[in-house]
Amino acid sequence: MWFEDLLIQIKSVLVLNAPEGLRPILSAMLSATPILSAFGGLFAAVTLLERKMLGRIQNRYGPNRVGPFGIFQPVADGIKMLTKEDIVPKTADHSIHFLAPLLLLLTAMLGLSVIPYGEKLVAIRFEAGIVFFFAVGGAAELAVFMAGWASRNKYALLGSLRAIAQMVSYEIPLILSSVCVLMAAGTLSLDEVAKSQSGSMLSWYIMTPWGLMGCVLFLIATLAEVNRSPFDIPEAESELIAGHMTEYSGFKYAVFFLAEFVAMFAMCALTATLFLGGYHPPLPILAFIPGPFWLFAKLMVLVLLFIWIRGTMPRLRADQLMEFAWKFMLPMAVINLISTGCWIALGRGSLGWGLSALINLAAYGALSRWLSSRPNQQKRTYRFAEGPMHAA
Amino acid sequence: MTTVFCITALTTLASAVAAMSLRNLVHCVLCLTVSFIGMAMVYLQLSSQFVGFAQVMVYVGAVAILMIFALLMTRGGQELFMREWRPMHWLVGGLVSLALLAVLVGSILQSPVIQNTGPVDKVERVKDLGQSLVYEYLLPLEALALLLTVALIGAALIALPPKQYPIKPQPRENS
Amino acid sequence: MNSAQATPSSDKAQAGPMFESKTSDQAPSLDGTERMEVSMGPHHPSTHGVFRMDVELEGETVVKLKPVFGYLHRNHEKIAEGTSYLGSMPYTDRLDYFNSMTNNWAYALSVEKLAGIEVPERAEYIRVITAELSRLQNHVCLIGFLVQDMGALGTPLMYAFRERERILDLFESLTGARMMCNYMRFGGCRCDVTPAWLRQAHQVTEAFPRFLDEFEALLSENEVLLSRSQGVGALGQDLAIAAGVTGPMLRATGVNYDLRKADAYGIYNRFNFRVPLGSHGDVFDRYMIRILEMRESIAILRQAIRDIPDGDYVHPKAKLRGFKPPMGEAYGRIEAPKGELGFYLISDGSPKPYRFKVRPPSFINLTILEDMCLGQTVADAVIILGSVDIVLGEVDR
Amino acid sequence: MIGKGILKGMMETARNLTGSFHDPERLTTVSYPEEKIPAKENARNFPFLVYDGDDWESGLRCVSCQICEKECPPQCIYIEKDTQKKADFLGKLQFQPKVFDIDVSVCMGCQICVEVCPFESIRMDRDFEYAKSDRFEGLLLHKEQLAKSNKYYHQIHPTEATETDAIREGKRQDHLAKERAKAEKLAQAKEAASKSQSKEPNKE
Repeated sequence: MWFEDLLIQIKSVLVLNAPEGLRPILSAMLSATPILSAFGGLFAAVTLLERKMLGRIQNRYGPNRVGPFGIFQPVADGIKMLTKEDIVPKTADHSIHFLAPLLLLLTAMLGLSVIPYGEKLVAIRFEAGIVFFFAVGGAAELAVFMAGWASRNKYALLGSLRAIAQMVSYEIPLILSSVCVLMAAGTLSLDEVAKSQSGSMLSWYIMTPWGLMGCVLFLIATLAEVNRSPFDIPEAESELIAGHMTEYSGFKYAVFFLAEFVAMFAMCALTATLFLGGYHPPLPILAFIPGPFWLFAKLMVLVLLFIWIRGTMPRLRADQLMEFAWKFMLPMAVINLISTGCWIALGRGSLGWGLSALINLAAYGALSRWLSSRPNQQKRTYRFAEGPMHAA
Repeated sequence: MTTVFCITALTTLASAVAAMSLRNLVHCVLCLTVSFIGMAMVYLQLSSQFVGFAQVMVYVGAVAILMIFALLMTRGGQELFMREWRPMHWLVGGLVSLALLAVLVGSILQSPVIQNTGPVDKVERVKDLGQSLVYEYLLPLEALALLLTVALIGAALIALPPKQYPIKPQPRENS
Repeated sequence: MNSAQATPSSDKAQAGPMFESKTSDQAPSLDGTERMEVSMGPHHPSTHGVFRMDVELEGETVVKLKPVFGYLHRNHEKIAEGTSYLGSMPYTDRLDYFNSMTNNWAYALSVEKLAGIEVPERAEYIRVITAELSRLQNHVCLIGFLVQDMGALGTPLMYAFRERERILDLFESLTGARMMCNYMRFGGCRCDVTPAWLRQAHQVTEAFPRFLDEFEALLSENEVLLSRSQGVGALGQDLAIAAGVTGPMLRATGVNYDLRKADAYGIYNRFNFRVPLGSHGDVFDRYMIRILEMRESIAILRQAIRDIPDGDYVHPKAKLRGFKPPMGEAYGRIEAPKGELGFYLISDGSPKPYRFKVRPPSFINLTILEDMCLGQTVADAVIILGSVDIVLGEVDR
Repeated sequence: MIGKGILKGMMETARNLTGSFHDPERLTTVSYPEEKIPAKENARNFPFLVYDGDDWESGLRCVSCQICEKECPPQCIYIEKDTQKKADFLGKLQFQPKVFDIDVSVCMGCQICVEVCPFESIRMDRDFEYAKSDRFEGLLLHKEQLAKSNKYYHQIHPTEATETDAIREGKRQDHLAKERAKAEKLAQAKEAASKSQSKEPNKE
């Protein structure tokens, strides 16, 4: 509490000392600056962390040349990106080529504005906050398309079309799996959702069967939405070089990178808010540590999970990705809605808990059985040659 | 309030005009998207958050993308087919747009909103919206849902792959 | 700069369609979509070197694929005809630079056939040990590259390289070089193995199964890998035999053909090992056959290291300088990790071969790339190419 | 159950992630310029010329027989004979190379020159840090850069160098024995001659 009050005090002092006409703008800027700078710093830290952790997963050191343990690597990267030549293909559509990374970054950053960082720390308190979040997230598809189309490159165009198809398909399970939380919380406002999970860890939604399933589905859809492995098909480097970013260089490329990471942070923050209790500490005793810390801690856990997944998995094929969205994610999300409904209808008690778990388990079992009976999921046995060789 | 409204309205109108007159069809779609966003801003200024966001989500996130896909999948995304002057086209087009305008103006004039000239003071609640959808307008909602489901099934049917992809190895040229 | 622009489309800033229809002479496809030509390579991240695939796509489906190679051609055969028999030995290292040991062996074998040189028993054992070690590192790296092509960000590849490193260390401490070993000589090997080296080789061999288990835990059951590789790039037995495909690619289709058994060159008939066979001939079978082959290689290595006798490591009368085989011809072939590697030599009695011909397994296995890729997507074409196991040094020679 | 294989794989990467911190078997990387893997004794890279003693010019073992030049597959060795002969370690008069160049940008380190050299004078170095800014002159090594002492040879390849020394010692012994035999023969012949003519004291 004290931390949030302190921030609010500082802001009000600053705003009240400003001339009348500037106050709204100053207030908005004072809300936006800490968020943007915090996530900007986090971006730098996570690029390093990702490379370090991937290195360790692959039994390497990762970057360790710039500064002690390579901690100045992001700075070096930034300088490199800034000083690189900005190459725009001659045939490219220059204005759109220029606007695309900016639009992408804008949509990614707008999503951060509705996340509750503390009980009183919400940049914009929308009643339909989550709808806002998904609405601006939807605009990212347009930016990706602009990038791919304006580059006038086949790989870029293919990559952007794949990206759009993937984002549109996974938005459905993404939204559906978040709807179960909205049903339980009875609101579309994210700070209300966070508030409804106050108390200890046990009151987080992930502690319910539907919440767990919803969280898993949401995370998988998030991976697809932010083009992370194993759904990084739009940027599949073994097929499409770098997808829609193929023709970008220098700072614009860095902006794409930044936008991708910020989108990932935003999605992770949303996951934390929806399923992991947002800014609430896992135990009430720990409430003396301010809320933003908890939110960022949960966000980091999810980011580390993403990096871990990235270090493990091969990439799906585009059609298999769609298949997975429509044949597993969507039915599972819909069943999860039913199971949430049962949980709510049965008074949110242990009975509802059991029934919900049962429904989810049965559905998961049936779906995975069906999926693993497909011809490309077979467990094969191999024979060893007996008898004479094939004649040469 | 009024300056903000003027800016949004001007942007919306300008981009709408651009959407009709630009030569590059992809540019047209992008301008159309800007005007969609402008419309959403107008909704927001009318204190109707949910509708505004839904507008962005549906029109920017889905409709614009749909148009882009349609554009790219058909041939000649760049070609201009109104180079020639075709009076019949203009006549029919003008008639249709006049009729549409008449319908819109008529319905606006009849609606009770027109009496309410002052600024909107009642903040729309998402809950109210949901309740009115489920209680008051249940039948249209269900009909709409059915329509969309049919559309979805139809789309899936169209997209079903043919039983066997008819590709045969073509005769090699060099061997 | 980018190969996507390799097709000479006269894109003006505003006018002109983005994708010119290059196939207007062909009948329009069934669903009326336009075909697109993409030139993948030679500077494409997934082509394993300077190799190009001119792919014609319908949507994402490959309808035509033309492999283009020769970017790394360096006249290997002609150079060999201009240099002494011994002088070609280091050049064979550079054919399939993953397996210089087996390349050396195949060349040495054909020269020994040509000149009728006996190989001492100990040298045969050393040859088997080094060849099977290079089979291990070739297969494990190939799988790493294959999964890398599927998009696994190099993690399996790094593990593969970690293990390969141990084998390369062995090669280095034996021959002095890690990859370009230049180790075999006509009638034996260049230098003897020490007991310490054999102990180290034994350690590496014994540690390998554990690594393979870990590797398989990472990959073999991964649903993503299964769905990417099962049923992809299937190759039929008849086509495989007709095209002269050899090695794991052929055995993945179920054809029982392994030169180690069929020819029993060297002393392979002394070892007890099995030949794994697939039944689908798809990418997953090729992956699994290689895993199983590695396990059999470990069995061979164990027996060879246990049984290696004392004796000469090279035939005492083998000549280094002034080597002149009698007139005649010979074809020596071995089961290299990638397939049948053969050297065909004609001698006119001079110190230089009159004709020197290589039968490179990766080149011949590559010829049926189009047949495997038709009807698959681009992403599949990439991993099918990866599963063929090519090294451009050998393809282009 | 779908997802089981993926979880198994993730456990595997987690094991490697933690293992890279405590298990030297897993973290095999070294930070190269500061930390180097000790070179293998047999490691070879480019050839060098061995000289005995302290003075490289007089101790050079090479007698410019040009066998390596002929046998080198990529033909990266260039030798010019000197016009004057010098005594080698056996006391025989031999030519020394006036020019001995190896173009290491062409050399592929195959070791064939070492194998064919009858005078144990060319051997493989294991220094690999040859990066130069001038790829033509900088990578063309001359006699003075190639000449390295036998001590250095012992340092990098102790076993092989000892073997080489033994061979040379054997050669010297052979030579001495031959000389002695020759001298004896000569002496005998002389003795026989002197027996028949007159008696003169034997001179060695």
